[in-house]
Amino acid sequence: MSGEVTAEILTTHILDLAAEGKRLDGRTPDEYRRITVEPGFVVSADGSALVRLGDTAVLAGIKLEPGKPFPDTPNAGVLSTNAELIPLSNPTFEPGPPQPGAIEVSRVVDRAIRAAETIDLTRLCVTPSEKCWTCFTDVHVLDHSGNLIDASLLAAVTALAHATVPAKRFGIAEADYPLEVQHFPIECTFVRLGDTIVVDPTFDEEQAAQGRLTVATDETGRIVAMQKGLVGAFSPDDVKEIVGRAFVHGERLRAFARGGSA
Amino acid sequence: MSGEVTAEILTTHILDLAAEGKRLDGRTPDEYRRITVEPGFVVSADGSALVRLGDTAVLAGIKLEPGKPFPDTPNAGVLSTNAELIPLSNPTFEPGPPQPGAIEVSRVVDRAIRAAETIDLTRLCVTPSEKCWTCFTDVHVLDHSGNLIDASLLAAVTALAHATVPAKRFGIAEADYPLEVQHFPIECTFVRLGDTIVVDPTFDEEQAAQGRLTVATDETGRIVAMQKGLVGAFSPDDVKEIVGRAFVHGERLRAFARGGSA
Amino acid sequence: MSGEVTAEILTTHILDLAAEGKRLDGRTPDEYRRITVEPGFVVSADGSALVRLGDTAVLAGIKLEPGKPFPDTPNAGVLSTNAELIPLSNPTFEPGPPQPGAIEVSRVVDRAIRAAETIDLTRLCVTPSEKCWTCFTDVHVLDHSGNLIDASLLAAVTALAHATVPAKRFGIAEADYPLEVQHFPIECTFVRLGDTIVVDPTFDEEQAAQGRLTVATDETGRIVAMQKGLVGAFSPDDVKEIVGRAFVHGERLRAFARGGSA
Amino acid sequence: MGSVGAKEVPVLLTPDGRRIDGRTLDELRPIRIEAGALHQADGSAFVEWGANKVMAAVYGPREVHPRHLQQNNKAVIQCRYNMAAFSVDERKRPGLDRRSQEISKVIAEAFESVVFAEEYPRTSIDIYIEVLQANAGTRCAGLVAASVALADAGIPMVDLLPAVAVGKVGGAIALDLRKEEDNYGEADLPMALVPQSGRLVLLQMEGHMTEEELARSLDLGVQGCRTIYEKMKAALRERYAVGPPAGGAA
Amino acid sequence: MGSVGAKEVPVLLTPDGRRIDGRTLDELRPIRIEAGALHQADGSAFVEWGANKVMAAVYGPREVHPRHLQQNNKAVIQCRYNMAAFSVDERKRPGLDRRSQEISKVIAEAFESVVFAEEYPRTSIDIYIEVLQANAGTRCAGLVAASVALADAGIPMVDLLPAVAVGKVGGAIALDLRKEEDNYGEADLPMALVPQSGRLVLLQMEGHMTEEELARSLDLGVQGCRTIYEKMKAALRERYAVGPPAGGAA
Amino acid sequence: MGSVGAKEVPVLLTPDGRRIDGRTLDELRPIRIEAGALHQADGSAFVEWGANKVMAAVYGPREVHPRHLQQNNKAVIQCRYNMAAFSVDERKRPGLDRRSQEISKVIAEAFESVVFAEEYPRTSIDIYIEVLQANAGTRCAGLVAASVALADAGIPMVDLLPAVAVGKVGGAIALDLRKEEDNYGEADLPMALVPQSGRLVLLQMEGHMTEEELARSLDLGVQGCRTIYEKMKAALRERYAVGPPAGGAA
Repeated sequence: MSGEVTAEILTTHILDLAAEGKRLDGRTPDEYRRITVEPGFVVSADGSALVRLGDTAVLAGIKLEPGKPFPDTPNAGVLSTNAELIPLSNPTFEPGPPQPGAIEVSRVVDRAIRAAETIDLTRLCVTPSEKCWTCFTDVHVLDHSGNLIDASLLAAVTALAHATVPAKRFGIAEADYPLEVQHFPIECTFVRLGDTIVVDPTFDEEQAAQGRLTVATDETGRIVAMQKGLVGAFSPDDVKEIVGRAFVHGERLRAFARGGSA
Repeated sequence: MSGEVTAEILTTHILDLAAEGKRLDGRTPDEYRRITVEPGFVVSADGSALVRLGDTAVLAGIKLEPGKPFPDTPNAGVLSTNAELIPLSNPTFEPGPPQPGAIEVSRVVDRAIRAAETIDLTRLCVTPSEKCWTCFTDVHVLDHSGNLIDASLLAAVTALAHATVPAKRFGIAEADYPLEVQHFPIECTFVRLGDTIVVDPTFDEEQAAQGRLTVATDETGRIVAMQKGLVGAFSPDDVKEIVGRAFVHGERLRAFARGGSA
Repeated sequence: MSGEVTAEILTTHILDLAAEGKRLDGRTPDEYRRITVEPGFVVSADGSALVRLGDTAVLAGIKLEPGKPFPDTPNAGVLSTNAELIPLSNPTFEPGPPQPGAIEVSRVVDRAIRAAETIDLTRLCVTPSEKCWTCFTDVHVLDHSGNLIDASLLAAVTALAHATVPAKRFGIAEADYPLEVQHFPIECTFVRLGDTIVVDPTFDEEQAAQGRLTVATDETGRIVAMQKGLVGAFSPDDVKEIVGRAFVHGERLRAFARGGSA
Repeated sequence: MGSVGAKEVPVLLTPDGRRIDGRTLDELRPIRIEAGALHQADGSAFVEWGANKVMAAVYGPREVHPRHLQQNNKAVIQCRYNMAAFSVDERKRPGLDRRSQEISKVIAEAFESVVFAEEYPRTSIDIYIEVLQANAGTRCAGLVAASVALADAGIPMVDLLPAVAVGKVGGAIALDLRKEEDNYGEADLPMALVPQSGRLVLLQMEGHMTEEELARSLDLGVQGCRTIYEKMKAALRERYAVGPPAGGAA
Repeated sequence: MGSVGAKEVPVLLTPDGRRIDGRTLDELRPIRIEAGALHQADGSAFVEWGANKVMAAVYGPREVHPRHLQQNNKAVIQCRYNMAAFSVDERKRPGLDRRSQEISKVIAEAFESVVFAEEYPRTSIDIYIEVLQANAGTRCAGLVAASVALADAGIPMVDLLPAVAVGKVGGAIALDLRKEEDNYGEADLPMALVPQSGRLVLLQMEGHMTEEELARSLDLGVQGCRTIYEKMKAALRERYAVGPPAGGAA
Repeated sequence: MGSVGAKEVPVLLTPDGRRIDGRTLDELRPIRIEAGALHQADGSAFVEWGANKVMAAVYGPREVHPRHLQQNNKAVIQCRYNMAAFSVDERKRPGLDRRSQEISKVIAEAFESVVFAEEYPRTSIDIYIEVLQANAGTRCAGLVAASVALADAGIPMVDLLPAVAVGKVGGAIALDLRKEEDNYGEADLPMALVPQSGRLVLLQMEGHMTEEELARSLDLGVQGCRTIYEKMKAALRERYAVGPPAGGAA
């Protein structure tokens, strides 16, 4: 009960600040929190990256295993993306089957990776129709302080970009070799707070938001995925403005995925 | 609470009427509601039928897929019947795993189809011990106003009778061909309302019922399945009377399954 | 509520008695309840045993089926142990997925069977890397009056010791033959009641216990598994004392597993 | 029920009307009923019937789980029929399959028809049936065991519920099928009777028979139920004669 | 969206700007909306849109299940979008996969944006969408059906929610993709519009387009939504003209 | 524990008593403990121990979920030990397997033995342990992390719970096994100590040892726990010296 009241007061305060173009943590509406990216955080994975977006922390790990191509794509490997919003990361998460929120993150991240053709799947084919690599991307959210989608895709793409195909371990080739990424999709998420649209929302800003919009772009200037979420609405003009801002931020975030470090 | 009271009053009223041989919707105890049958309702299915029994609506769809024969029946195809009592169809159904009611409908429908040898399973064998057709019958209840079993089996048998084996699509034969049905089982369901036994109960009559009995017959004069359900009891003489009535109604309903239209 | 009060009074009484070296059922701290073992109780199983430990009753059944060796152990068969704490056996068990208590029993029993090398798994290999026997041990708890672990392992080992490999039924050999057991692990469980450590706790003693310790030994003088459970603690000296007592009891219980009868 | 492509059928009926195990058409398999076979349950029974071994336990009236099933005007009767993994020839995966769930439902409904549930509003009466060794007729054996367990638990009922299956085997109507008869026979018809009223509270059928055969099957089944009824009463008399929990499935 | 290694792509666009089914780039498939198609639901609608067949039902405001989802200051809006096993070419296993769960979530959020939920505190408004036959655009067809079903149930809303997908096909921006266009096209962009405010409450995109193409797509989609809006209103007018439940998905 | 048919065993012990990584038999792997590594949790800790990386978070005392687990006289202590899919050589399917559930249970019981749960009736104290990178001894690393996280959350306890595994490797009793030693060794014996009382609240064993070896193992383990205890206290001192959330698993 008192929790609800506190939340309402906080929401009002966030909206009041936004009306003046201000935010609780002092950022401008078009400013991301501090970003750090640490590839190779987990050596048991074939690729990994720990991404921090302010107080949000997300760990992505890649595992490649031999598998069988799908019948309708005999010359292609298989991608599988999964995000776990484990209860360690936030007081609102419960143990149990994946909640709609976790499923949405998984699918929005997966959609950007696929649509951008991040990985050339034909390179993951070993023997057409018989053997291929299955590439599992598991995103483990450790600290959920808002904007999981951007952090998760950034961690996933960084981990893919630094991953190794364990061909030697599985007796498929003489040596392991880099997985190689051909495109770098980046997702940028915005929320509406009254008439102000802010980028990279915190957890509290997401609670106060009147609509969320995520736009994925790649380095060739294409929009590769979008997802409107939460209760609320955007005008077509809002969408166009957000897309423009997403291209600018995307360019900057992409450097983290490529280079790794902050 | 008030819902319970309303239900009790309705039950009393139904029982009072039944004592005089009357029913809430004006039918006699031995009268079915209006039946319509529409085969081919869903073109994405290999066979389908929409059945209406008064306000009850049930849709059955058939899908055939190549599979492997069971080791103990190497020369036979495989049948799989599933009924979904989706929450769209009635206020009492909850989302989640199949409830006992849905499982009972599935199994009673499945039992009649099998025992009547509706399909000659040897015709679904492609290569003994290696390849056969698996025939999935999915029953989707859209509007549950009582007597799901009769509507579901009628929809399933009609859909089977009008189904096509997609042999060309799966590269197993030069052309698709009709599935063919060798027997037409029909289930007729009765409930006891005091000393009166009525056929084709509505949802409200099922709530008021003191026992339910379903009898499946085929066109050769055989009884092929029976199921007593709900709380309540039938004397052996009741059962014999019901079986006689089931043969009469079965004959009439079978015409819908064969011909299709109303 | 009153149930909780009763439980508290019972716990106090059990602890008071224990302080004087006494137990509710008249046993000394180092005394097992009456044991009976009935091998071959279930003829549909390839091996079975009904074990009673006072009012506790546990039934173990073995089933062997042809399967495939694990890639990393191409010359070995596969063991699978499962304990079901079915709601029939105790008022506190609910239907549903296995509870942590059931999983613990399964795993502690499984660990003793494996670590003792009870079965020579290479004898369960039919064709290396291709075909082997999978040996399922299912433990069905019928009456839970305490100390499930000891009863479950005793039932499982007795059932294994009296099991037959159904080689003829599966067309793998001309005749069935005995499974053969090469070691006989026995688990002995103790609980702390104040400063007294008692063996073979009843259900009520487990509720009152301040720590539980299970020690598995085999006939060669090895300790093969241990498991501390429940809330409570043991000093290293407690553990050493318990291990000594477990060897003594283990020797006596092993005779039941070998011989079968009481 | 004679599956397609099955191997050769054994001789189920000799020319002089004897069955595969020497029984006549109207003869039951041996049945042994032990009331009070368990210690934790409020009521229990163990039934050995031919090569079936079935244990039943009853808990309640007690609090309802899950809570939202609670009824204000009567006890809820819940039943869980389960088969042990090793109870059948081919190992069964643990857990309730669809068949077990259907049987649980019809057994619960059968008992709801005879238990005075309105005497215990807001409670649950939980019936657990475990099939330890199966050889056709397990739902009937489970009903018989559960019925005795309910009586052992002191749950007030209109009457005990004897049960038996009738079948069609080699063209003849036969009482109490065993496994080979069930596998290769033409029909199976399990039923449970309220002896007092002569009415059936459980009735299922699978296979094929004519109207006339069904009529004869019903009569044969009712007669079989009455025989079993006497054995159930005898088991309960013995239980009360002995006194405290006997304990001993074996 | 053009999967790797897929078979040869059909011609999706003729030189004179006609699509595979003869439509122009800004032309909708035929759409038929029937309000009140079911009897049990508090509100319902059946939509046939091209080769899609979608049924929607609304129950509520009613008690919340499971209870812990209840909100003190407003109704909870729950949505379950489900595809029948036989609605697609390759049989779909019954039950909600991850795609269905994601669609259920975004549709629920779209309706939460327009329903006056605070009028019914502590209740649930449950929206069920069943796709019976699928041919691209099912989430939009589901939204349209659910929206009409909500109106049929008398749930107060800011406005109806017309929805449509725009896509990129053979290099061109096209309205309301059908299956072949969706499978072999370059992008798919479903959206739902609040006609009153001109704002979008559902928007997703997959594939690839430029910024300029996206702008054109949004405009084309808004225009398509406005056409569908008229058909939705007509269906509701017809429903109220007729009076009592019509009944008839067919 | 030496699986059947496994490949050739590496040399686990040199003639001069050195182990595969150069350690002596009673030497721990390097261990780094960071209290307060997360921002959302009420308490947290990150532990790097050899090649293990383990994160722990504590939430509570807070409302109990699911509600029926609530206890009137004390807090419920719940633990969830989970391994990330990529934490091990062969990818682990997400979700709790039986091993994880057993470990969750024994860890919860260990903490129940030292937390003053009666101070927070009707609440839950929830411990989450995530293994991010595994190299033998993860349950002990998880216990150490969780113990520091509980202290970081201000939960009153009798004492911290240091933990370590002792094993038998190449015939010798050795402290703190790493992966190769665990895979090819003869026994593994994880334990957790209450330093104040000198008693063990967690103790498991798998493999084979004699009674005398077990006695030596217990002594070696207790000694190892006392070393780790000092590092745990140092990590907490550092945390409070620094002040507000440090933030940084890396």
